[in-house]
Amino acid sequence: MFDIRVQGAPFDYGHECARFAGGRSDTGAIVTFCGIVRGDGALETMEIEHYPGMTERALRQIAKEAARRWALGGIMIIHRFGQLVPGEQIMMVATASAHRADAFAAADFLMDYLKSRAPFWKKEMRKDGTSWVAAKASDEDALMRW
Amino acid sequence: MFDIRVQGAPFDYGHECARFAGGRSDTGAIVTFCGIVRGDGALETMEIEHYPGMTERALRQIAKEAARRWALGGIMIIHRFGQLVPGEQIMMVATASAHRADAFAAADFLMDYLKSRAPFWKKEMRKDGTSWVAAKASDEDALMRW
Amino acid sequence: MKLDVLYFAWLRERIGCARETVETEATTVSGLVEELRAREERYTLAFSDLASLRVAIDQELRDFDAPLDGAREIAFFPPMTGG
Amino acid sequence: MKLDVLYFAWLRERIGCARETVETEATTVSGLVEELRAREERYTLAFSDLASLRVAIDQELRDFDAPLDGAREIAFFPPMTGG
Repeated sequence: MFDIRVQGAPFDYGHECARFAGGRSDTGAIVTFCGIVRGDGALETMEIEHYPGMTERALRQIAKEAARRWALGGIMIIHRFGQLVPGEQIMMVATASAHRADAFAAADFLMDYLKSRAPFWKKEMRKDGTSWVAAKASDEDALMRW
Repeated sequence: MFDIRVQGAPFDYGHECARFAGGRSDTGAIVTFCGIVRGDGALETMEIEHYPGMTERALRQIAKEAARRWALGGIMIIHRFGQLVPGEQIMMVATASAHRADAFAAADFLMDYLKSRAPFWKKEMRKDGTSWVAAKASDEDALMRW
Repeated sequence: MKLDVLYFAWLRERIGCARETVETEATTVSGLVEELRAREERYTLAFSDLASLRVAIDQELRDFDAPLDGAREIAFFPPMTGG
Repeated sequence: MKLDVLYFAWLRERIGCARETVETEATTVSGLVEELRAREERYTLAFSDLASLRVAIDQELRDFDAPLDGAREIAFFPPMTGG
């Protein structure tokens, strides 16, 4: 039911989408999300720190909560840590459900919670220096939707 | 900006996801949806009829409306017609945006409009006979969210 | 006025054809439907409940009271079930 | 009581270590923070604004007034920025 991976290595988004959607004739709706390091010319590297142990635990709790709220046939979460450059895929989630509304809501929920409740921190190495990415109030507010 | 395809042939969901997400360092958020023919034991074939000409036009209008409402870096819609069997992929949409909320909302919007405003009709060949799938009131109601 | 009239899904099956050319005096879609209903029983039956049908004029969804002026292609069909 | 105390992100950088063992008399997270603040200026500075920090006890997010009893691993870090 849950496929949760926290890894330094790149993953193949297309391959994971195909694998997740493959062989499902019970759940007609698949939603996937992929997060990519956004470049702006000045960003050289993004470093993602995490809390080994707690990360997996937090992601599993978030997935369990999604599965409690919606009728899902599967949940996948992959999140990388370490050094990434613009254009690289940071993470993805995927949900499968018999109904599209459930698949959409669950993927959106997973992203909102993962963003503010899973122990990852981003540091940007920019041409003009390095800085930790600040959490946005809007990300915290997004949790109140659920 | 728009990649819209109406085709009888199967498509490769994983490959399309990879292609759509590839080479984007401007838009950090990708959302994809894939619809699969749901089997229930009694369904043998699903036949999808469409209105050539109007279908492409309707999908383009829906995509344009999504691009007007949200800041998107790309929209993809693929929809098949003809005979499909349970487990086969019917259609997919994909959206790219700098922000996840826009990518999610746009994909959700595309699906709602495509469902009730693009000229496709599904017919089910079941063990006990054939019947046209009836439109659901909930699908029409879903449009009022937007 | 000559129009191409198209039928889809169960409407196509009930009427027994996918496309026909219709010579009409009607000025609105409703007027055209009245003329079709008057033709033969299969049309009367097929168009018995307009609430369960949709219409497109030149490939754009319209209401049944829409005018026909300048129209070339009218399509009738049940509510869509794509996705 | 002996605790493993972990620091992440800018908190780790300000304090200058990722993990240390702390001998404490504190009964709550706040009490532990008070003891740490009293140690050295780098702790005082790092813990100057608790509103900008989060705490986990044994890998579960908790409040700063949570009791420490039975805890083995306390982690302090800024708000998360995953995804």
